Amino acid sequence: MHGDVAALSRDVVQDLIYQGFQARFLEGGAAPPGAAPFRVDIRGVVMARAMRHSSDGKGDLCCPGHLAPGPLLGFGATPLEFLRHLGRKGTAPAAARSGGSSWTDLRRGLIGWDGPPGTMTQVLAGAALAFAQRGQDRAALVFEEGSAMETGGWHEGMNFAAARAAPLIVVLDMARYADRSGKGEVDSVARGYGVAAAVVSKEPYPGLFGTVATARRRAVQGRGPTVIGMLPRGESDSAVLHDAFVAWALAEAGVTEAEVRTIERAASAGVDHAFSRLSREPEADPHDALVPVCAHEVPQPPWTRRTPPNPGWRAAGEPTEAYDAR
Amino acid sequence: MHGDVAALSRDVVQDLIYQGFQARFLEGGAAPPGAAPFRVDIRGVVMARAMRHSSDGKGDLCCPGHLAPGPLLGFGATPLEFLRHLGRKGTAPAAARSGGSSWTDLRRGLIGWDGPPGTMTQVLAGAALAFAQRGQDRAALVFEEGSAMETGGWHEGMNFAAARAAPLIVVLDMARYADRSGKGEVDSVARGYGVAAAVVSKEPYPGLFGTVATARRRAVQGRGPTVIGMLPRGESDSAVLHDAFVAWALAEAGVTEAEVRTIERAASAGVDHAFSRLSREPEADPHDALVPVCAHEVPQPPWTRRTPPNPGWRAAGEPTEAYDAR
Amino acid sequence: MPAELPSQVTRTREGRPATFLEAIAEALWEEMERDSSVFLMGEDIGAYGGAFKVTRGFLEHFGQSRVIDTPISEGGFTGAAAGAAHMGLRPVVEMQFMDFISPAYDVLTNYIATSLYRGAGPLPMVVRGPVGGGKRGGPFHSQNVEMAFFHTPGLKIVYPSTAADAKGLLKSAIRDDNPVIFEEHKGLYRAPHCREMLPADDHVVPLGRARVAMEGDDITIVTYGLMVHRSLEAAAELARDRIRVEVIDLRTLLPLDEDAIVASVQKTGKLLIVHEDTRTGGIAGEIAIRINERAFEWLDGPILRVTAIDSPVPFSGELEDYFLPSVADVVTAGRYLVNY
Amino acid sequence: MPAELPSQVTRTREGRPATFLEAIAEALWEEMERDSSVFLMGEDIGAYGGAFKVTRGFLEHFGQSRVIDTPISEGGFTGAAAGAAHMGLRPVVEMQFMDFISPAYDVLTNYIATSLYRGAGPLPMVVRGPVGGGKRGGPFHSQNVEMAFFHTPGLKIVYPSTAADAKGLLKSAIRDDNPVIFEEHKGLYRAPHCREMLPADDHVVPLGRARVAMEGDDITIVTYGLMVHRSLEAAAELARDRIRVEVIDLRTLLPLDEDAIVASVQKTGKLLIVHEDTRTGGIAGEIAIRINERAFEWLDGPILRVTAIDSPVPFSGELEDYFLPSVADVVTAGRYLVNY
Ligand SMILES: Cc1ncc(C[n+]2csc(CCOP(=O)(O)OP(=O)(O)O)c2C)c(N)n1
Ligand SMILES: Cc1ncc(C[n+]2csc(CCOP(=O)(O)OP(=O)(O)O)c2C)c(N)n1
Ligand SMILES: [Mg+2]
Ligand SMILES: [Mg+2]
Repeated sequence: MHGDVAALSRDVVQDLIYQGFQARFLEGGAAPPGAAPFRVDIRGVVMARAMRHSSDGKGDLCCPGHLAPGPLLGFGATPLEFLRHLGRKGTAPAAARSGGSSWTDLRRGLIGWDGPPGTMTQVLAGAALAFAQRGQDRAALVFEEGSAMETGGWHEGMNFAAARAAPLIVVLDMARYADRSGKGEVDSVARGYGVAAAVVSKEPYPGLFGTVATARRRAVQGRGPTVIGMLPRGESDSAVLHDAFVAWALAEAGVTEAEVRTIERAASAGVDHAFSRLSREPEADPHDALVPVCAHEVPQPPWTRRTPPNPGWRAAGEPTEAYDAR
Repeated sequence: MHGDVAALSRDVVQDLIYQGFQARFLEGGAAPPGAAPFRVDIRGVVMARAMRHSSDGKGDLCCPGHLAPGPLLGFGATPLEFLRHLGRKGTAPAAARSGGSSWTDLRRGLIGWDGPPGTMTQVLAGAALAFAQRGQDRAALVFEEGSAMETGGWHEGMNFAAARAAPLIVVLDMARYADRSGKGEVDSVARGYGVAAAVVSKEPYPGLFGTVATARRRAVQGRGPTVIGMLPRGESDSAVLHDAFVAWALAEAGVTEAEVRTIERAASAGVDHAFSRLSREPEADPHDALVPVCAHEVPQPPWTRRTPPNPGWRAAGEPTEAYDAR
Repeated sequence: MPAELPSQVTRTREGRPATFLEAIAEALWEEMERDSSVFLMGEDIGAYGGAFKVTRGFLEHFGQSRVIDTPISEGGFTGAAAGAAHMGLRPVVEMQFMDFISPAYDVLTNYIATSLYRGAGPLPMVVRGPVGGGKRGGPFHSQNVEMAFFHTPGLKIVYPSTAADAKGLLKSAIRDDNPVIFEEHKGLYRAPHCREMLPADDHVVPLGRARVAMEGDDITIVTYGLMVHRSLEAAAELARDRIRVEVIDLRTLLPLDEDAIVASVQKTGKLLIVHEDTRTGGIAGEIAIRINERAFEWLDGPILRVTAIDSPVPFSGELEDYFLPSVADVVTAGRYLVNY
Repeated sequence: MPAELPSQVTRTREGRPATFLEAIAEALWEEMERDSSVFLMGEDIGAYGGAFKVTRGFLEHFGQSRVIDTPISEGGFTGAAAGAAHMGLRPVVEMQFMDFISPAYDVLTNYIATSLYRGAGPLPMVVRGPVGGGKRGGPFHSQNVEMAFFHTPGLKIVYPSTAADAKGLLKSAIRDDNPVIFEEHKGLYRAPHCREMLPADDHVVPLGRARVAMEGDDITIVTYGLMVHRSLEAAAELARDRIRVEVIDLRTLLPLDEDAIVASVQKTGKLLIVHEDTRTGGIAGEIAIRINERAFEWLDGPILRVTAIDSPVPFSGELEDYFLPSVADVVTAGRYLVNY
C-alpha cells in the first residue's frame, strides 16, 4: 500500500475499520494485570496506513510511540502479539524483557519506543538518514507525545533531520494530561527549522491520510522532514475514537452497515481468539533474564545467581574453574 | 548605571572607550602560555553596559561567555584579574583551578561559563526566575555562541525561561568558525517560544544599547525573555572592533580626539601595569588541588597523595590512625 | 489551619505513625515552612500533586512561585535550579522517576558538581525521586542511579531505608550547601512495615554517617535502601543457625562512611555487600578496595557481594524477581562466608 | 591515487612508522574502504578535518554522505547514529573531546545499551574521541569517561595504549555488533615514543583481551591507556632494586579480562591498580572485588591503587601535575606492596 494516493480507497477504509475494531476490542478486553490502559486515536491508524508497508525489511519505518496499538496494527502487527507483549508473556516479541506498548520488528517496519519523549525523533532521523544515503524510496514516521517538543532531545533530532533533509515525518499528539508549562506552537517551531508543518484536528480522514501521503512524497523526494501537530479533540476527551471513523465511512466512503457489521464480527472473533489463546501462553522464563546483553557473549561476572565461589585451595588443583562462571 | 536610558550618555561612551582600549591592549599583549587568543566584539561591551551594575550582589547578572573579556570589563572586572585568570596564576579568581575566559563573582554580577553551549542559558534562566520570585528589579544577561541554538540544552533553558516569563536576555553571537550544519533563524526560533527577538548587525551603538535596555525593561516588568541575535560583521572578520566604536564616538557622540588620546593612555598604562604585575604573581599552589570539592569538608579517600597505608599489625595498637587519611 | 493541610504531611503533628512517603512529604513541607528560600520544581508536582502524590496540596498552600510545574526537560530545569541556587534559593527538584535524571547527567556532573571547585560558590540543591525495582516498571522506570554519580567529586548521594531516616536525611540534604542526589525506593513508599512514629521535634539526621541496623560479630553485611530490609530478613534466618550478622545501613553513599565499615569489619573479619543495583561497577567495588586499603589484615575471607545481575531491569515479573537479589541469595552468601 | 591520500593514513602503506593518531586515522580509513556501511559523524570532522585533524581529507575522499559534520548536539547525533545502525549502517561517532559525551549519556545508557536486550537488535556503532589530562585543558576538556559507562550492561569500553593496539582495536570495535566507547588519550596522539611500525596486513586486535606489557613475578600492576607508559617507567625504576613487575595493559575495560588479571595475581600475590581517572568509584574497585571473588587466597597483601585525586581536572599546570598520578606515586606504592 503506497502513500501516493491522495484519498483513502474503499478497501483501505475497510482495513482501517477492521483495525479500529481490533484496537477497540483490545482496549475493551480485560487488560492484563499491571498493563496501562490505552485509548486508540483512530487518526494514528489512518496516518500510519498512508506509509508504505512491507514485511521484507524494505518498507517504511514507523515508531508508534504511545499511540500504539493503532499504528502497530496498521503496520501489520497482530492483536495476539500485542497482548503477549502487554501481558509480559514469554512468547512476547521482546521476550517480556522490555515494556511499553510497542516493540521492534524491523522487517515489518516497526520500531519500539524507549527513553524520554524526543528520543525516537533522533533515532528515526538517523534511520531516515540511512534511507537517503542509500537513495532508497523509504521514509520514517514517528509518533511522539506533544511534550516531546519540551525536550532538548527532540530539538536536536529535529535540527539534525532538517539539516540533512532526512525523509522523516514527525506526528506530535498535542494532548496534555496535566498542567505542565512549556510553549512552542508546532507551526512556528517547524519554521525555526525550515521544515514543512501541518496541523490536524478532526478534519476529514482523507485529509489526514493525504497529509501524511504528501509528507511522505516530499520526504522521499529529498525535500526534508514534515512536522504534523495532532490537536486534541477536546478538553476531557483527547482522542478521536473509532466510532467517528465508522460514521464517516458510512456517510462518505460508501461502506454499508452490513459490511461494517461483518468486519466488526471478524475483528471481534479474532481478538477473542487472541485473548483465549493468551491465557495459555507461558510466562517468561527467568533464565531469559540472563541472556547476554551483548551481541557476542559477554560472560556474567562470577557468582551472579549460582553457587558461591569456591576458591582453589578448597578444590585442590583447579582454582579458577571450580565454579560456574556463567 | 541603569539600562533605562534609550541612548548612550557621553560619560558611558567614555567608559566604553576606556574598556575597549583595555580589551585591545589585553588582546595585543603577550598572551599567557596556553591561553586561547580572543578578539573583543565591542558590541558585547556596549550591550553589557546597558545592564544595571552594582558591587553589592544586588545588581543584574551577566555571563560573558566566550565574549569575555568585554562584558567582564563592562561589569567591573579589572585587566589584572583577567590576566591572572587566563595566566592560571594562584591569585586568579578561581585560584587557577578552572579555566575558560570568565569567572564567577556574584557580588559584581558576573558568572563564569561552563559546560556545553546552552548550559548557561539554563543557569541564567534559573537565576532570573529567582529575581522574579522575589520581585526584585534585576535581570540576567547571557552571551552564547550561535551554536548554542543547536543544543537541546539551550532549547530547554529557553522554553523554561519563556514559560516562567523570567527576566532573561540571551545574546547569540552568530559567527561560525567551521562548516557545521544546523538551521534555526533567531526570529522564528524566538517566535516558537513566544518571546521577543531582535537581530543586530552593525547598527549604531545607541541602537544596540537601546536594544538591551528595552529588553531589560520588558524583563523586569514581567514581560519575559528577549533573544538577541548578533550577526557577524563579515565572512572573515566576524567581530566589530573597537576602532569602529571610537570612530563613531568621534563622529556622533561629541567625544574629541584629545579625549580619546587621554583615555587611550590611561588604559594603556593600566594594562601595562597589570602585565608587569602579573609576572610577579605566584603560580598556583599544588596543594590547592586538594581543597575540598564539597562545601563541608569531605575527606579525600586514604592514601591519595600521602604515604601508603600502614595496616595496624605493623603499627601495633593504632590500626586505623596509623596513616593520614586526609 | 491543620484542617487545610494535605493529609500526607499531618501524621507526626497528629501523633500518628507515618509511611516512608509521608515522611518525605513532611520533610519537604516543614523545610518549606521553615525557610522561604526552599522551593520545589518538577513534572506534574503542582496541579497534579506528583506522580506518587508526594506533593499533593503543596501548590495550594505555597503558591505557584514555590511549587513549579516544569516542562519535560530534566536537563534544563536542573540547570535552572542551579541558577536559582546561585542566587541564594534552595531548590528541591523532583525527578518523576529517578531514571529520568539521565538527561541531567551533563549539567549535574559538569556544571553543578564542579561549581564550588570552579570558584562559583556552593550550590545547595537537592534532586530527589523514586528509584528501584520490584514494581514491574521495566528498564526505564526501575533503575537505581547512584553509580551514575558516585564517581563525581562534588556531589553527595543519600539513600535512606526507613521513614525516620528519610525525613531526617531529606531535611539535612535540603540544609546542606552541596548538591545532593536523594534516592527514595518506591518499594518503601507505602510499605506497611516502614510505617513508624517519627520524632515530633525537628528531626534531622546528619549526612555521611552509616547506621548499625543490627549488631553482630560473625559477619558484616553492608547495604542500603530496600536491601536493608532484605538483609535483615536474611540475618533473622541466619540467626536460627546462631550466625550473628551485623547489618550496616549506609544511608549516605557519598561520602561513604568508611570508618563505620572498617570498624565492623575489624570486629567480624567477614564482609558481604548487598546492593539492588547491577553488579559490574556497583558500589561494592569501592567498598572492597577501601577495606583493602584500611583493613586488609582483618579479613578472614574474601569480600563478596550479592547484587542484581548485569542486565537492564526486566519488564516481566518472573524475570524481574530473578534479576533482583533475594533474601535467599543473601542467606546463601552469608552462610558461605561464615563457613569460609 | 596514493598521492591523493591524506598523509595521516599513508604511514603503513609507505612502510613508515605511525603515530597513535595516524594509527587511528588508518583504522578509520581502511574500514571505510572495506565496508561501505561504515560512516563518520561529528563536529567539524569534515570541512575542518576534526579538532585533532584525525579525519583531514576524509570528506574529500568519501563524500558528504559518509563524513557528516553535525550540529553541536551530542545527544541528538548519537541517537541518530543509533537509528542509522538499526538500518544496517555502522556509524563511527567522534566526540570532539570525550568530555562532550555527557549530553549523550541518556541515549547511550537508556536507548543504545539496551537495544539488544529490548529485542530491537544489536546496534553496531562506535563513539570515539580524545580523553585524558596533562594538556592543561581544565575540567571540561581533560576527562576520562570510562566510569560513566562501565556500570551499563550492553556497552563495551576500549582504551588502547599503543599505536598498533589503537589501530587493531578500533577496527575490531567498528566490526563489533555492540556499541563501543573508544577512548584515545590525547597525550599519546603525537607522542614520539608511541610511533611504531604497524603490521602491514589487516591488523585486528580482539576486544576483551588484556595484554601483558611486561612480565614479572613480584607484583602485578593492572593499568591502561597513558598509565601503561607511566607504569612501565615505574617498573623500570623498580627493576633497579630487582623488583620484577608484571604490567597488564587492560586494553578493553568492558568486558574486563578477568582471567588475565587473576592469572597474574596468582603468580605475584600482590596487586596494584593504576588509573588516571579519579579515585572514588574508579575501575580499581571492580577489579578489587573480582579478585576477592576469584583469587582471595592468593593475595599476599592488600589490593592498592594509584589514581588521580577526587577533584575536577585542574586548569593550572602545577595543579594538574599534582592531580595526576605520577611515576613516583607508582614506584612508592609498588615498593610498599613488595615489602608488605
Ligand atoms: C526523561 C523523561 N521524563 C519524563 C518522562 C515521563 N513522561 C513521559 S510522557 C509524559 C507526559 C507526556 O505529556 P503529554 O505530551 O502531554 O502527553 P500525554 O501523555 O498527555 O499524551 C511524562 C511526564 C519520561 N518518560 N522520560
Ligand atoms: C558538549 C560540547 N560540545 C562541543 C563543544 C565544543 N565547542 C564549543 S564552542 C564550539 C563551536 C562554536 O561554534 P559557533 O557557535 O559557530 O561559535 P564561534 O566559536 O564561531 O563563536 C564547539 C564545537 C563543547 N564545548 N561542549
Ligand atoms: Mg499528550
Ligand atoms: Mg560564533
